[in-house]
Amino acid sequence: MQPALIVENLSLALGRANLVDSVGFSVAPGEVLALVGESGCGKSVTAQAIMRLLAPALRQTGGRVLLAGQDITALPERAMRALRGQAMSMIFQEPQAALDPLATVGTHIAEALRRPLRDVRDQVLQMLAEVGISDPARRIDQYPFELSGGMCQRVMIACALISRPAVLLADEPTTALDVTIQAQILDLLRRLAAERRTAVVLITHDMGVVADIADRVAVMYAGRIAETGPTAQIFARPRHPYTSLLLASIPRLTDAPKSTLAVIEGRVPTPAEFGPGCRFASRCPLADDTCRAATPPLRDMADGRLSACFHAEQLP
Amino acid sequence: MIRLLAGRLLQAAVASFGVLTIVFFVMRLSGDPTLLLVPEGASAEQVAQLRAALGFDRPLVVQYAAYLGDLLRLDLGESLVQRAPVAGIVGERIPYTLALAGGALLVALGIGIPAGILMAVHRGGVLERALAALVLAGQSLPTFWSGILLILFFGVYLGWLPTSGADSLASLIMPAIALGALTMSTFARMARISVLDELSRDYVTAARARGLSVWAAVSRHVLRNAAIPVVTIAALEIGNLLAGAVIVETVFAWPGIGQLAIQSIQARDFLVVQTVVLFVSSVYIAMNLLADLAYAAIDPRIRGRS
Amino acid sequence: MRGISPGMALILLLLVAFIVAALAAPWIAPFDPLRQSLLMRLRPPGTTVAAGMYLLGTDDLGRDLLSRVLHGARASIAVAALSVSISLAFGTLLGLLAGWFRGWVAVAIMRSVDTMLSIPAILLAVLTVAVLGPSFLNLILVLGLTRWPRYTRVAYAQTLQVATLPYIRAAEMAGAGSARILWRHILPNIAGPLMVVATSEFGLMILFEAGLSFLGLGIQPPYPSWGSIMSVGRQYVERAWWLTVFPGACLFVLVLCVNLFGDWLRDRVDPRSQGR
Amino acid sequence: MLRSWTIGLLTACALAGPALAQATKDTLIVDLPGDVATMDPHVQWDTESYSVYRNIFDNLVTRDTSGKIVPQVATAWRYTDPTTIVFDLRTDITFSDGSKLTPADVVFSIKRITNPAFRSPQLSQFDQIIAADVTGPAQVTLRTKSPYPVLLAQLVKLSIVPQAVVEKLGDQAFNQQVLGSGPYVLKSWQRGVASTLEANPGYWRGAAPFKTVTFRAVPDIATRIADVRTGRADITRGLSPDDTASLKNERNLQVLSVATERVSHLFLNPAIGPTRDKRVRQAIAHAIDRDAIIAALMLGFPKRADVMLTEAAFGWVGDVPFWPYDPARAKALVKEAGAEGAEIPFLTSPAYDRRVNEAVQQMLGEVGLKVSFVMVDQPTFLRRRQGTPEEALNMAQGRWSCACQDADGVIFPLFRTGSQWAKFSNAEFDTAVDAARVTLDEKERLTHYRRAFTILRDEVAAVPLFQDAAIYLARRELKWTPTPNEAFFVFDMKWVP
Amino acid sequence: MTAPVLEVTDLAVHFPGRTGAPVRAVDGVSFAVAPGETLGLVGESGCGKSTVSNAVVGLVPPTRGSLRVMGTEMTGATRATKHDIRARVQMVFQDPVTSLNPRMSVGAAVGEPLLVRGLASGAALRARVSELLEEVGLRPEHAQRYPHQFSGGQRQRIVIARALALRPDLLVCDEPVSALDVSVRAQILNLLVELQQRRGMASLFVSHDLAVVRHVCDRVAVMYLGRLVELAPRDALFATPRHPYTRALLAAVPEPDPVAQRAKPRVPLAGEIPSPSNPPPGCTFHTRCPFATERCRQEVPAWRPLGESMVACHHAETLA
Repeated sequence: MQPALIVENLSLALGRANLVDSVGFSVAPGEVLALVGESGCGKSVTAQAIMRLLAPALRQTGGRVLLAGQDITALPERAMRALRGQAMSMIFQEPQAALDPLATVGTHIAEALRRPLRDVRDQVLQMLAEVGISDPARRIDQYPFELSGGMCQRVMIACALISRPAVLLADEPTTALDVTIQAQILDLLRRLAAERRTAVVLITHDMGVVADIADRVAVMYAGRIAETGPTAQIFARPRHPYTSLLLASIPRLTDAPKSTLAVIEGRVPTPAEFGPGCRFASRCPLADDTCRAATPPLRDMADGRLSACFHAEQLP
Repeated sequence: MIRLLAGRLLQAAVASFGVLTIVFFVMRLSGDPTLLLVPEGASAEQVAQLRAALGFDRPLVVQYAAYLGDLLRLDLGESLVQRAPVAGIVGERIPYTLALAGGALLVALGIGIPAGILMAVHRGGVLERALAALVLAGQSLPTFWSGILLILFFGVYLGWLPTSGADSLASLIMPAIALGALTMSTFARMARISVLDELSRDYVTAARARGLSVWAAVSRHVLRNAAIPVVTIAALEIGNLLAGAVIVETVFAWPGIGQLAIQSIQARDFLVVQTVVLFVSSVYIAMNLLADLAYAAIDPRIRGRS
Repeated sequence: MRGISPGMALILLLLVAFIVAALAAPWIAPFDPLRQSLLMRLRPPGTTVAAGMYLLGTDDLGRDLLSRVLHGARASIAVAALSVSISLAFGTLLGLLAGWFRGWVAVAIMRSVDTMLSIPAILLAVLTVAVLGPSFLNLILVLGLTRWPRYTRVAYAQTLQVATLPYIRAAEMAGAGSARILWRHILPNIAGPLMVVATSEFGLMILFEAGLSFLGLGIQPPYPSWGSIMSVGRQYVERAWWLTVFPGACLFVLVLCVNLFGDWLRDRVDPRSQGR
Repeated sequence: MLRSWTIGLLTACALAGPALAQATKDTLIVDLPGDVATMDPHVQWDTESYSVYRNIFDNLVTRDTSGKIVPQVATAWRYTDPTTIVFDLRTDITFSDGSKLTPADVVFSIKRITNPAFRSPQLSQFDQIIAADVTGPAQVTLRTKSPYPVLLAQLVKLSIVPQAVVEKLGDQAFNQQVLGSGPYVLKSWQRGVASTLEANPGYWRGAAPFKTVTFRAVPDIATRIADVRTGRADITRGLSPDDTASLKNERNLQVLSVATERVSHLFLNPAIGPTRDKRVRQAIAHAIDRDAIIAALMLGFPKRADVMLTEAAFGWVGDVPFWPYDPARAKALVKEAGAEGAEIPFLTSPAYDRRVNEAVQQMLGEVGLKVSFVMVDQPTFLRRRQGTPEEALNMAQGRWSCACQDADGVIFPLFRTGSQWAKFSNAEFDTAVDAARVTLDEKERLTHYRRAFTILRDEVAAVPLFQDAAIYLARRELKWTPTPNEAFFVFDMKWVP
Repeated sequence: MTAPVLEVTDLAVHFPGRTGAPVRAVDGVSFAVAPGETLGLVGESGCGKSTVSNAVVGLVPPTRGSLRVMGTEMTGATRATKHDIRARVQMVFQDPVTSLNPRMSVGAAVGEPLLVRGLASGAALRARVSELLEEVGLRPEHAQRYPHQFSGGQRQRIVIARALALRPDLLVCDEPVSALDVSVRAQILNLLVELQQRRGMASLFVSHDLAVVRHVCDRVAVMYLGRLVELAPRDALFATPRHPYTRALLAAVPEPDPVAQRAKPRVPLAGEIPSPSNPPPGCTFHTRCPFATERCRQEVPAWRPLGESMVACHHAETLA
């Protein structure tokens, strides 16, 4: 089946700093791909680059984006506008901030349909019901400040999905929410993506969320993909030292309490500190001179996974 | 909403009372007008006689109490110099002042706000720099100089506009531009800041992710949100436009209350000065109240509060 | 972040040049700015006499305009800088107190701010100058004491905001008293927005002094300020254009630079901290 | 109130139309520096108000262009004793409402202005009059406290108002709708903006030269000049000599000037500080190059003055020359007095010519005296100048006018011991001016004044600088000869094609 | 048993609400922290856990109830007493960016408690600051630098060093790791566990993250809408949660293990948290509780012992 979205060798720069370097992945209809990494790893700007909504200071220096097989990298802005919210949509981390405080729920959703609210009221009400908002007839005329965070995120999802896009980019959609609400939203996303055959790129830093919902995972570190592969395999047997350490550093409900957690020493290099070699080399227990000198390519690990580590085979 | 208004009115009353008191005492500290009124050769007795007749020989506190008493009876008193009711003297100037302030506001809003929005949307571009230089120029020249240059150029050399006075719409143009130029740059800078502020918010990105163009996002979402701080500044500025126009009114012979106030200060015509200041501060306070109401109209969060 | 564009560099350079010129005026001015020569009145720029050249011409009492403009920079900048310092210090102090103690302190202070703001600044200045007389010191006092509410508003809003931050709570728990918290913890962190207000006020004060000069209440003769040179020169706009054009250009460029600098500064301190 | 706002707004906004000035030659538009304070001639008498209401009223007597006191409402007058004077009045004068001007109106006018309850600021000019009575069908008789030689000069400024109208309207309303017997009738008065007068068709001295006259309030001189240049106004006043330099060549304009009855002078305070020493005062007199100030700064417009009075006033003497310009002598005197580098505080206000002050400062600096200015606004200036010697400081500029054109109105208040202006005290001077005050004989008075001026010169109580010039700018076609008393008597103007 | 470091009895904190009704942020909470013990306080946003921690350190005044630190009553104490007690209780905040004054050097920040209380100055102060920095894994020369020169994890270490300066008896940690990245989080958790063990200091650990709480705490209290619903030793709570809310919370935590996570029964809690200015009658959890009965809607459940736990649920027995 043709992937709904393909990103190839995407590179982004801020001034001279190489913020995102040759990032590539693809998502099939109905599939959830988790783009996971710590803050500053470039996962959010990647999503913005796909939508072509980069801040003016950022610029795309290479690569292309294919939406349903069509290269949209060079599309004029007008054509991009036609795609945004129609063929591909996006939801955000802070649902309350992502809604205009002075516009009603209905206005937002109708805007995604590009029609006045009075023309599409029924359709909007139906969508609100579908994203699990009780009493849609009342909620449709309310303002964001009258809704809870969870409800705002449901409204955002309604906005994003009402035009039945092929691709949904979800940028940390549950980070700002409480765990019980997070569970609700994740369930909702999973259900709608499956029903509507929407390809979802889920950007998150939470390995728990990834384990819960993602079909496949792409782990990012300092602007590059560290490894990609099916969720179960990544968690069971990481093929990159970063993934491995990351998983080991998370306290789990099954660990021994007060045990010493694995630690990734040091800190993420800033774009100004990026050297010629592997960007994880400075913190990696396996790093040697090769790692510091050359950029490890993404290699096929034969089990449907790719890893950007010279020493992938040495991992247990 | 009602409670908010009531609270504001109470604050306004306190502020007005403060204004009255400050102006009353500062004016009295500056001496009384008796010597200005008498002929130069008047003797000490003659001066004292007139001073007593005008009531300036009483203790300050007594004069203050008398003034407050008159005010409570809504009696603004009679001008010492013009021998006419102060209400009329100030009242006759108010239409001119409002016309000038209105014209200046039109200039300031009409140019300043669009310029500010353009500057924000084109941040870092050539257009922003050009507009910045333009709007800041308005705030970088002393009016008494730019005013006479305007008069000489448009009035004398080109002969397009009347050189002075307040007898036609044409004569409003130059003073309104000269006065509006100052406020224009304030508006432009404020509009730029608040639009920039709003543009950096998530809902703008979200709106663009729904397929809105930058301008559509600005016009549908940003402007209303950005209007709130601009409304505040506009309300503050109107007070300045009313009586801060002293120099513009002097240069263009525009008979507004600013000119009246300065002349009355120089003539120590106390009641006129006090009434002008009272009027200006009332308008200022009223404008702030209006701004509060405007927020409520714009912002459902405030409207929702009881 | 720390980068300074070439345009900004030029502006900063000009600002420094103005300050240096003002400070060095007694040494770099070619003539005594007060020395009259009734026979050399209103000579155009470039007029040469035995003592040297009147590079910018002479004024209506035959004094060298260049020297007067240089000394005028001193007066104009000093008035603006000193009056801004006074109102900045006074306004900030009141704003800090109102924002920190809240309650009736805030009510009292913020109501006086309302009162002061509702009297047009120019009228208040003219009134106070009428009482005190227009000396250099009084001018600074009057400007300083009528403009403080602007700083108080900003300082108050900022203090309210900063006071809720955890590091203030940490200082409280450390046992620091109000004075220490205000001075060491709050003031340094609200200084940015206050400096933005101060820069725009600086430009305004230069114009304000000029306006008062026009009304006869500015820096007093024979000492020059840009405003007083211009308000005299205004009478000669057509006959001796240099009298207004040179000080006017200086004033324009300085105020423009200060304002551009202020805008730049404003963009660097959090824009969200403004006007709310 | 609301209605007047609306009307004002309409006038301000809606009357977009051609400038009024060039309409017809039936009109005259005058730009004055300010608006009329009161139309009621018995209240304010500032130059602006006087310029306007002067055209609406007739006075008991007036001055011709040469300054001589001549009949107007009165046809003749005679002293019956040194304190009683009888006036015969014209009987053919009517007010503009058609009623006759009667002796009762004259008496009413005098009583009105001298009534303390009326609080007229002009009271002190008329308070020597203790009685006014109708003594015949066309006759009134005035009595003064003591022999009062300046009475006629003061009466030049007394406008005759219609008793019936004033009593009917009340003072406040009369001020709004004044009515007199003069050549013009008040048509409209927009406070702060303009007042418009219309010719009085039945004026007893003949037809007025313009159908309508508009006086506009334009505070800024640069703007007033622009108005006349563009024809928006026909005449304006208050130019400085420098203003005329670039206007003299304009073909459509003319600069008119006249020496006024004001003497610009420097007051010296003999009661305090370094100026207590007569040698320092003399040094100041010698140090000031009055001719240079007049020629270079004032472009020759004013006339040098040697005594504190102008030729236009009674009491002027031409044979008391002032100390000549002699900086060497001045330096020597300063040295002799041990006052080198002495600080001389100089009180001034924006009303006085800054350039003259600064020139004086430099001239005194050259002989070793350091002048420092103390600038205050005009009300404060007047208060301090009339206050204690310490408040009045060592020096100040003055431009005195009593508008009575008599030495008594000038040097008596300025220098007579006991006057609040005087910081100077000289018994011999006091005797001379006191005597002149109560003598009706002109020759005798002149002798007293010659004595007084000689004392003032010798004691250097003041440095007379020059007789001020009043400078007007008018359209070329306007014919008018300005008078020393700075009056704007429109009746004397006319258009010449 | 030794006297508790902190004893909270029937604590209530109400704030004035916009609409008139007070916001009952904390409404009758009782617990104690024993010396050397770490008590976890978990709950979702708005449940009042942060208000409890702020009340404990004296940043918000209690509306009702008692707070005893080392046996001394805090509510109604004199200024001087409060000043002294405050030295015994220090706090670590959630956001390492805003918990340090950006215009103050690290050394000045860490040394401030000692300086203003007159406990050290000059060279002694510098030495003490160096010691504290080393104790939290920083270098003494870091004292000269300013907060912006540090990463989030390092800043949190500085905040901890400052909190330790007065050698407090109780350390209140309000969400100390939730603003940190995953890999840094482990470093800070290790540091906190290490400090507990080395110093034997008691702490109150406030967090919304059950896995983190389980990792560092000895006992755990669960809050919902201003009240405690369960308080139990760590292992008991995680093994046999007695309150339906505790159970739901545990179920909602996504495990970073796809196999385990996907095998979990999915019983997401329906609905939203009610407003604390208008809490439901009876058991405040009844609006979302799958086991709620009529009794729950009427009657406030008592705070009672059950096995090793304290619980506030009418049906706690039937759940197990």
